[in-house]
Amino acid sequence: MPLTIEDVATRLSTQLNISLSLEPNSPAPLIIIPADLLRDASKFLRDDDALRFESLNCITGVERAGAYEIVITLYSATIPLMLNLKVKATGEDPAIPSVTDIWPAADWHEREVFDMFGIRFEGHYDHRRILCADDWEGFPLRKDYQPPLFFHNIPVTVNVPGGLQIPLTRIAK
Amino acid sequence: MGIIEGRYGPNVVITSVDKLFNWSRSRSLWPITFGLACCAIEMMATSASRFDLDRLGIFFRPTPRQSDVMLVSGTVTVKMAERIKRLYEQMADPKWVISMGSCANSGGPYWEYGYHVVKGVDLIIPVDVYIPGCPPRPEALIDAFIQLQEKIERETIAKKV
Amino acid sequence: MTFSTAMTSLILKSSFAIGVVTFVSLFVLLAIWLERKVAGHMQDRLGPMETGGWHGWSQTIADAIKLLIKEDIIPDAADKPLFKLAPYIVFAGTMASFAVIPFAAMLIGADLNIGVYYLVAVSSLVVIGILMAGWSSNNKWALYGSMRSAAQMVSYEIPIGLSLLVPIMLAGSLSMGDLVGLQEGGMHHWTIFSHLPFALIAFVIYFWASLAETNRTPFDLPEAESELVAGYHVEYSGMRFAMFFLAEYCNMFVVAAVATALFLGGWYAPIPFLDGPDVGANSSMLTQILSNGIGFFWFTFKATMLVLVQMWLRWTLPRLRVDQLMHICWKVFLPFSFVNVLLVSLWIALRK
Amino acid sequence: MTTRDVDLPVGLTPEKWYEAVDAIESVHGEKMVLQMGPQHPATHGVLRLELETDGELIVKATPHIGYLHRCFEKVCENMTWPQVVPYTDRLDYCGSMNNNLGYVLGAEKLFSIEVSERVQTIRVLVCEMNRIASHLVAVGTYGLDIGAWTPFLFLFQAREHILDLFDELCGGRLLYNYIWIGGLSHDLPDGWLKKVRKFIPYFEPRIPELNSLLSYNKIFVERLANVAVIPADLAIRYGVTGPNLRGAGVAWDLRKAEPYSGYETYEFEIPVGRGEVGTVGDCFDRYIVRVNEMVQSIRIIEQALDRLEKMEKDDVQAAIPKTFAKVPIGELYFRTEATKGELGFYIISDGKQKPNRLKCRAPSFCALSVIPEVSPGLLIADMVALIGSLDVVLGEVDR
Repeated sequence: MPLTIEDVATRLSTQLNISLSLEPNSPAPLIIIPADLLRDASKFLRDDDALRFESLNCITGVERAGAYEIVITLYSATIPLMLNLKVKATGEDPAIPSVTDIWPAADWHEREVFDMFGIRFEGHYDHRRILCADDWEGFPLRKDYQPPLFFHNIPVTVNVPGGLQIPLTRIAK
Repeated sequence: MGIIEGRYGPNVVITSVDKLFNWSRSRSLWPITFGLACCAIEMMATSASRFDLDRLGIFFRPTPRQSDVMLVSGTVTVKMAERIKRLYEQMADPKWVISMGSCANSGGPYWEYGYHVVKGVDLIIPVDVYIPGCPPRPEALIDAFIQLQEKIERETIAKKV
Repeated sequence: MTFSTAMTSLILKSSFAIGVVTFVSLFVLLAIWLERKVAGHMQDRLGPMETGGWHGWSQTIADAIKLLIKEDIIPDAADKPLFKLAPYIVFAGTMASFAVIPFAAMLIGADLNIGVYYLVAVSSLVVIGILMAGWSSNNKWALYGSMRSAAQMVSYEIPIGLSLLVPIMLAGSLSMGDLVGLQEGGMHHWTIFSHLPFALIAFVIYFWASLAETNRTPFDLPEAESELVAGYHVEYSGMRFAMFFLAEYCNMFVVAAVATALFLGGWYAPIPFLDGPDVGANSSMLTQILSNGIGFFWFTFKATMLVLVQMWLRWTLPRLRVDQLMHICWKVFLPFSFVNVLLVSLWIALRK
Repeated sequence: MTTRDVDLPVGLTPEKWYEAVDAIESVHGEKMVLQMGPQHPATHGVLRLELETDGELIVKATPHIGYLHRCFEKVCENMTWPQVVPYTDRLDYCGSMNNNLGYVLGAEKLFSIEVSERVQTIRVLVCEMNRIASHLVAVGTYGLDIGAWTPFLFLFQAREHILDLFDELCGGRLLYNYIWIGGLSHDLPDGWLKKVRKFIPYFEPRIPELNSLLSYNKIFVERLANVAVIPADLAIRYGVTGPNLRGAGVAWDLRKAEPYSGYETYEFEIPVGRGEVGTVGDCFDRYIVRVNEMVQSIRIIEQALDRLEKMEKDDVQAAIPKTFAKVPIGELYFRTEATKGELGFYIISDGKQKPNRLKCRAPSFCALSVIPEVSPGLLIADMVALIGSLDVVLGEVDR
């Protein structure tokens, strides 16, 4: 009888000595982990002999009602089970501890989440933008994001709210 | 061509030289090996056996210094824009640009919400031929080359009147 | 020597030189077109078809004119004198080799008594030119290309020299004319077949090493497109690039011509019956022209066939890596060549 | 940082590495920083690598991506559910059908939509054909990277036949927008299955031809054997999936492990790297896995054809929802085996017409992140072999 997500949650809560909540609002349930316990939880999930969540598949940044959270998708081929961990970041300058040293795969995913949402990953060894240009301003996937009108003199936004249109000066031969 | 360009009217020598120059330039368009996105795969397919761009004397050179045509095959992002401009400037005159596909023409499907996409490569460099399509078919690319050849054949070194 | 004979000889020599340059240019035009056609047909396509009507025969002419009238870019950061000089040196080094190529019995620019030695010497000029090009471009890819090229050409000159030593030892002469002259009388007199297996081994080593010398696949590392973009000529445009291009194809012909002269019977036909008429001291002008013309045909035919083999290999084989290239040179070709030379000398000594 | 401090690639013993470093340091080699790309013939698009080299030896490699960042995720938040499908095409533009399928199946699971068996079978058929087309590009351009021109053109010739079939099916040669949420954009044209049937005997001899021309060519093998070894544990730690993971000897294929769209009913094998010519997980293994996968795809295509020929024609658009104005709320991570590996979509629906969030977990993105780990100690030519063997498509790396 393979372990279910509920079993994993129970084990995790005994290990971390807290009560964990499952978010049921989904076809695939999520375990919500407090940010400060993420590293302990991650190490336990990876190293526990019965669990062995050795591969990190994906880190998704999410903005929900102005608050930022990430979803870490893990997979254990031992059970086999796919597990989604939800970690909420709070405050003006959202930050979450990095799990790059636990799963090296997290490296680029974390950089991407930072690039898109501005969630900092504390302890990441190479914390820079990954997709957008290095001197890009703002975090594009935030819901209230307004792209710059020009970037290095290249028009980027064509439709500004309010019906304004940026004229595009095309270079004629 | 600075010495004779634009100094003489369209006399018999100039027009004959024009003919020779334009013939050689239009028959030997070497594009730069430079793929950006989806269209690059169609560009490869066009240079492959079935469509065979080599028939028209077109073969790809890896360095901008030795190429005549820049095929902008795909979405141009603002991060890439400066590189494209630099590549264009590295090419030796005379040089031409073919904008392949909707993305390079205008930003294509990323026109409205693509905050990182340049809305047409002609905001950065001048374009000679535009090919519509997402991605354009190889036939369209070949047609673009033929159009470019026709355009080159109309060029002259004579004085503009 | 009287003044008039000196003049005649000068005129003859200079017209020969002009003839060679014309021949080389024509050959290169043909070879590039041929290369594209061969590649095309090997790859299930046609190659140039549209330019100039019949099978795109004037494709290379269009390319050449276009390159000549293209802007000549000299990068700002380049070492300008060296940058300008490099293509000429490469070109001169290649063209100088033609002086001793024996196209026919009387069609030798200068039948030097140290012909082969001269050839090996001038072909080293090319390395210097390539090094200059790579260094002066002030481009990292060009630098890599030229360094690879220098390492490669310097290394491969040793097996080339050693394998050329075999026909030289067998003939006992360094003069191109003598070397070919000894192979008269049908295929079984050609060095490659008359001294089996030594000359055959020497020929194979020479041919492979010459591919490296001319930077052709599988040894095209100095200009490896997928690794070094375009290698040492990455910054060259227009005419200067055309000269590199020209030199590359000339070089292909030179190595093929040397192989033909030293191993494949030079201007002699495979069967004596197909040779031109014998030329004596008092033969008529017509006989001489006929004889040399037929010799010239056989020589270029054989050399072109070898060039075709080079093309065939290029479009078939992948490229080696630097360390494998060096491995093949120093650990395979070199010992084989040495042993080969040793055996040949033993054989010559025993035969006496 | 000195040369000694770099993380050693697995497969390279410290003694061997130090020996090499000593040899280099004895001539006081200075490091040179080399920018490879974004315009470079071997970077398969617009990847940029910052190589710190000592001579031809790479000490450190840092990939820089984002030169093709097309804001996929932002665009999707502004598109309705069905409108997202064409954008998924443009992720991995070599394997568009598989991207369609990944997103569509995720959305169908979220909305609890069931499609008919025939639609499922057609999806499997077109995805496997697309997998072959994608692998042909991968294998062909890989030959090009190593310096062999001709195989590339031969393989593209074969690929054209698949594209012709797709062209007839949905009007697109490269990007299809064929698989829709709840169905397909078009039913099969009359006589199309017969044409696919005819394609199989044309294509099957191409594989031995490829093997004799390229795969087992001595030079090619020498170039790839023991180069840039990615062992299984490293691959798993870095989230490398698909043919790259199978090349490391792990028989992991989501079509078997978590079957979707009826893949559990097909008979096929998972080709794995066996270290045929060198170490398990070297460039050659990653290459040959792709070649062998094409053979398996042919098997699946044959089985799908057998079933489709027996099936009654039905409405392929029957299950498409009339409206997407109100959809179930929820979020899930759904993954499929795309041509490059595990293609995952994290889909969040808040019940509206447009997705609240759509995250794409691109296989090439993860495969590329392994480069800094394996590249120290490689030559520049090996680096080209490594990038080619990972078969990255920058469209989905940068999204």
